[in-house]
Amino acid sequence: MPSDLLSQAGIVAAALLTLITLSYAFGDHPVFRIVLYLFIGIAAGYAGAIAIEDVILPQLVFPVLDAWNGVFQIAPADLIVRVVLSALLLLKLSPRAANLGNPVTALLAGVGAALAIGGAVQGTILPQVGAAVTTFNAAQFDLAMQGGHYGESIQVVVEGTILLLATVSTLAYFHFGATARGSQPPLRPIVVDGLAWVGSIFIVITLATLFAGVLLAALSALIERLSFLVGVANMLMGQ
Amino acid sequence: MRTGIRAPVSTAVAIAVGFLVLISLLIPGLEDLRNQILNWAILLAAIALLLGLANLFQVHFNKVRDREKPVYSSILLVAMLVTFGLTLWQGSQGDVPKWIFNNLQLPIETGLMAVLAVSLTIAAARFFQSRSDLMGFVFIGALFIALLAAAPVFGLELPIFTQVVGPIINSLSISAARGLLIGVGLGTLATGLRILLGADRPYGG
Amino acid sequence: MSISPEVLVALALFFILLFSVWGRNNPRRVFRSIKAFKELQRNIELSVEDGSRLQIGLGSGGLLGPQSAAAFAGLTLLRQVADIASDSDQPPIATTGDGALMLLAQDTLRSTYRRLGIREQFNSKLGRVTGLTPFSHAAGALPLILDRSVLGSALIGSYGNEVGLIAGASQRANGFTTGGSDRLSTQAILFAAADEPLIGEEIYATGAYTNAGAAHQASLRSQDLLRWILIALLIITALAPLFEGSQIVQ
Amino acid sequence: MSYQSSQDPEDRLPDWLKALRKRQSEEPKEEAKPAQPSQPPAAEGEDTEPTWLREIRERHRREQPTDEELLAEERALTDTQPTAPIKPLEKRRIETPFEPIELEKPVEKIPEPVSKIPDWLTLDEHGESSAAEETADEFTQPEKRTPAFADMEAEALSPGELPSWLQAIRPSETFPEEDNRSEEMLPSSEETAGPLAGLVGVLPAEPEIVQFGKPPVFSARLDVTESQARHAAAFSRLVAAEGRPREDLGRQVALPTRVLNWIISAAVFLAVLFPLIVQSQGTPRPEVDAVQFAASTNIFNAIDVLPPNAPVLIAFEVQPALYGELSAPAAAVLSHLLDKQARLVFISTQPTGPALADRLLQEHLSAAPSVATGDYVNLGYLSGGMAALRSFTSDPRTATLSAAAAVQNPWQSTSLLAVGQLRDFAMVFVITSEAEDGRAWIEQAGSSLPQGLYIVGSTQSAPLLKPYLLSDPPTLRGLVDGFGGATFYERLRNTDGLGRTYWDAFSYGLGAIVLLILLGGLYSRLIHLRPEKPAAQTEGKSA
Repeated sequence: MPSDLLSQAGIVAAALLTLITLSYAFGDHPVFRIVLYLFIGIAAGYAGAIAIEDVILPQLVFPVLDAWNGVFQIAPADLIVRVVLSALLLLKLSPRAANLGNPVTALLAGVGAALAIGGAVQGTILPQVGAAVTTFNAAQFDLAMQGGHYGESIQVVVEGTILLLATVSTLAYFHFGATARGSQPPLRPIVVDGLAWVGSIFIVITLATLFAGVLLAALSALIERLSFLVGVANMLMGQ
Repeated sequence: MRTGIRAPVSTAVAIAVGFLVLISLLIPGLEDLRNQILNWAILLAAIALLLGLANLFQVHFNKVRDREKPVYSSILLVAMLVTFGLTLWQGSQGDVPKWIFNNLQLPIETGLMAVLAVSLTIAAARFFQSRSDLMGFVFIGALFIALLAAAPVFGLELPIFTQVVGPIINSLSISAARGLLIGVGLGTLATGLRILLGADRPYGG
Repeated sequence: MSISPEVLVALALFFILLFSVWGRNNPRRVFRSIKAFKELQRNIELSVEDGSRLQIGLGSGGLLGPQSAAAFAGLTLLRQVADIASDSDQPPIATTGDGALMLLAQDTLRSTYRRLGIREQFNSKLGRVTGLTPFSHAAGALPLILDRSVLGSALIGSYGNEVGLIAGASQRANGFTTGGSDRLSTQAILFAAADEPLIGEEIYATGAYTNAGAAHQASLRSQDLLRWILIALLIITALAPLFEGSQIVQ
Repeated sequence: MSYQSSQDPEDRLPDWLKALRKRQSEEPKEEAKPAQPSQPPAAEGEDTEPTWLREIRERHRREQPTDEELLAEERALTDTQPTAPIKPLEKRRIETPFEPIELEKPVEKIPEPVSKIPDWLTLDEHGESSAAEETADEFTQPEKRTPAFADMEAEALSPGELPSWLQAIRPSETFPEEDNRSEEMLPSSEETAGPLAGLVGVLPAEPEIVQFGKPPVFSARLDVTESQARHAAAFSRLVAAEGRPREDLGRQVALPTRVLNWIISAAVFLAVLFPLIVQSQGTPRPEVDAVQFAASTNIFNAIDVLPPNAPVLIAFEVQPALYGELSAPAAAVLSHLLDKQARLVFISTQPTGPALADRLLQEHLSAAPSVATGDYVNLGYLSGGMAALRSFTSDPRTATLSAAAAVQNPWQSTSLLAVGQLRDFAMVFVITSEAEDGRAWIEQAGSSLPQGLYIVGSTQSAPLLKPYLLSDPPTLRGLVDGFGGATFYERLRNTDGLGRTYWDAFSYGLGAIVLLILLGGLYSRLIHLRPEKPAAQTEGKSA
């Protein structure tokens, strides 16, 4: 059956490509390069087609075709802006007319900057500062105080202080301002420097934890790929 | 023919659009306008992606033409055109694009991720070559704890790591990550504002 | 105690404008040393001297989200490096995995070349996409590094795990890598695998550390001031429940 | 708003669409999907349209929001907005950037040379004049120069010799003009646009260390002008020669390093391969009461009490690179959901997400009846990033979905009939490889979900997602991450799955990595220990 044949060909192709890709761990070679370029081409072609299918056709081409026939899916002014902006952006293809597209890339940069600011403030800074309320386990502290377990309440305070110190010193580590000292390296205020030193330890610990996460994710990918190869080898030998 | 658009136009567009979107994000009432601008931006980003495709094509077409490693570049071009054409024709959920994605793209991409396991191990193993100070020791020490806390090693369970030291390291890193994230947020805020102030003009202004 | 988004933005804006005027001529007010920038400068010099090429990677994060800021920092670096090295035998090359970023990289290079009066030397190949997805972008950058077409790579943009491939290739080819990202896990990879990593918010300081203009330095100072405001806020917010709690107890 | 495509005449289509249509009619695609009742009658213009185009159109038509829907979207989008007005400061400030900035004076186009003389030759004078007129440049003031750039000034470093015939036709009188330009004409560090317009000078950033030197403007300009020809000659060579490997033997990687890398690779591969080949299952799985997996237990408990036919939304935010890792925990959790007869609804903000979700179901869960019969909904790809996600979480029905979902109107399916809001889903899962995607969902959807959100994540995303488990009120209710999470989950369910298959390889691979890092570190410390190095690097990268 052709579909069976196709799926078997797929498995063999996938196994071969996996094998070649993994061989890069032992060194670069021309066959790996071929696979690399194949990958870049496929990924780009797929991404380009999805951009057309999902965005450009429904957002630009179809509305324009319909407008041509007198049916307006979207407001004419909006449509005109879309067409003009798109046309200006396409001028970037021409070396001589590329500058005409600058206002459009400027628009993208403006939108990008605004989204960055909005995301940073509403998505990162304020939620993270807000999350600091959980640094000290207030409920446990209250219970300990009410029950007269002062040792336990001190433990809550100590734990919270360490966690708060981790956040604060990490933030302080990045303080950039310093005072010039002639030919000596610039110096930050001593308090900032001390806090920054503590912060650097926390930062390194964090980076190590995150690095371990990535390493384990990569190891998992390796296991999945090798398991696939073992499976294919078993299948081929079984036949 | 003069083809240059004066910088003030681009700068004005970036600033005006940027502030409009920012204000619409911060105060209610301008959602329609924001959505309108975002729709344009999404469309323009998609067209920019096609220009990226054209750039990739041009670079490699030139390499083929100039006989500069033409085999590699022609493989890229053929793969790109075939995938592009078939995906456009059948849709991304079509049988052939799915086959290409599942059997060609995915194995290579997950394979590259798998290679990272080796690359990162090598990087960590060579870490002391470039950094043998206190921070180097702290990094390798914390890395060991985090790794040993993840699973049994060679089939052996190490409860001291999985249940005691690991959680402590995790909890510390969560708090420090918060500091890092706030810092990244501050940097992002300042960088975005520089664009909105027209002090940075990466669009050629 | 809390701070609203618009107040935070307004404060940042105000501080940037304030520091653009106030204290900008004080020669004693400088910034702490960051080794990555020193090494980057050394490598730019090296590339100009021996006619080799530098790669400025802008990542594949795109523009429509918070990740755009990292790419803007990369574009600032591109402009500064192009200013210095465009005159060299092998001008810097900007690589990215996003179409819109490619256009901005080309615009940046084009305007720099025009300003230097060498606009004829601009070529759109100098600002290019090497692939249109994160991993294929990194895959496209590999041959540049493995073939030693570039002396070093400065990766300043929104990168994911794929940065490990680039840094790994650089290690194999004995090339120089520096860089940072807005993502923490990427920073962790670069911390271990790059020659000189930029961690946390250091990538956003690229402009100030490469003399990109008064606004960059002013914005770094405003970042510092906001930092301490947030630290104060953080401590108060974190401690408040304890005091509220003890008041309830009393 | 009315929408009719019936008047789409064939002849008005662009050529490429016509061509596509023609090919499409020659190779008719299998008509798999019945027409939806909500669709307008098929028009004659559409008959000749390619299936894929028509599908996209149909989807698009269905997605035209009614006025009511638009109003709803408007309401939805305001819900998270703060109410305080913005300070007028910004508005005042943004007026200044519109100061006239003359970047480029109109320049008559130089006619294309008819001879073989390159373009730049004719542009030499042109470039000169426009350069002199550029006043908006951002050059900083002349700065201390690094030795490298001093060298650059020297003619000795000129990358390309100017051929004599080029010298002859070169307009030499431009140089004195350049020299005679006044200081004011030259670019300075002055900000020329934006509220900072008019500010001159920069703060010195650590003078002795960070001097990103640009060549002094005056001489650089002169240099540049002279070098135009030289560089242009060199330029075609250098751009073309980019693919040529640098002949730099001094930078070749040392053989011992390569051997060491080879050994490390072989050790990792063998450590992983051995348990896979012998199919060993000797490594103990995590105990069911393991504290570090409490968040996974939460997911198990929540699914276990799920009534049959409950709609469950699954955001499949998986990058292809991490599909391999996520397939294990995702399969463990999804198989539990399928056993509980949950109605699965998939969506993704990644272009490749829908394809990966389908693959996971077909590859690992095809035994489940609803997967075998295709009784699940794939809403497809949600384009537009964060903005689109916000719109979807506010009002799922009005969100614009990809063409892939055009196959059928998903909102008419039995799984989704009862779903109007996000909170109508019995559970919302995010299967994510990146912490950022998980965070985006938590921030956008967390507040609108009283029942909270559940995440199946990659090992690398877990450290950054765990804080949300502790937040108050908890926005994240449960987390299963990586092979460890998968193995634990299978233990809870008393089943064997991918986690069990991979667990030994994971343990041995991990052991090998730990050992190699240790040995590598010792090797670096003991064998390659150079006494002078630590002293020079006490500041380290991290400091």
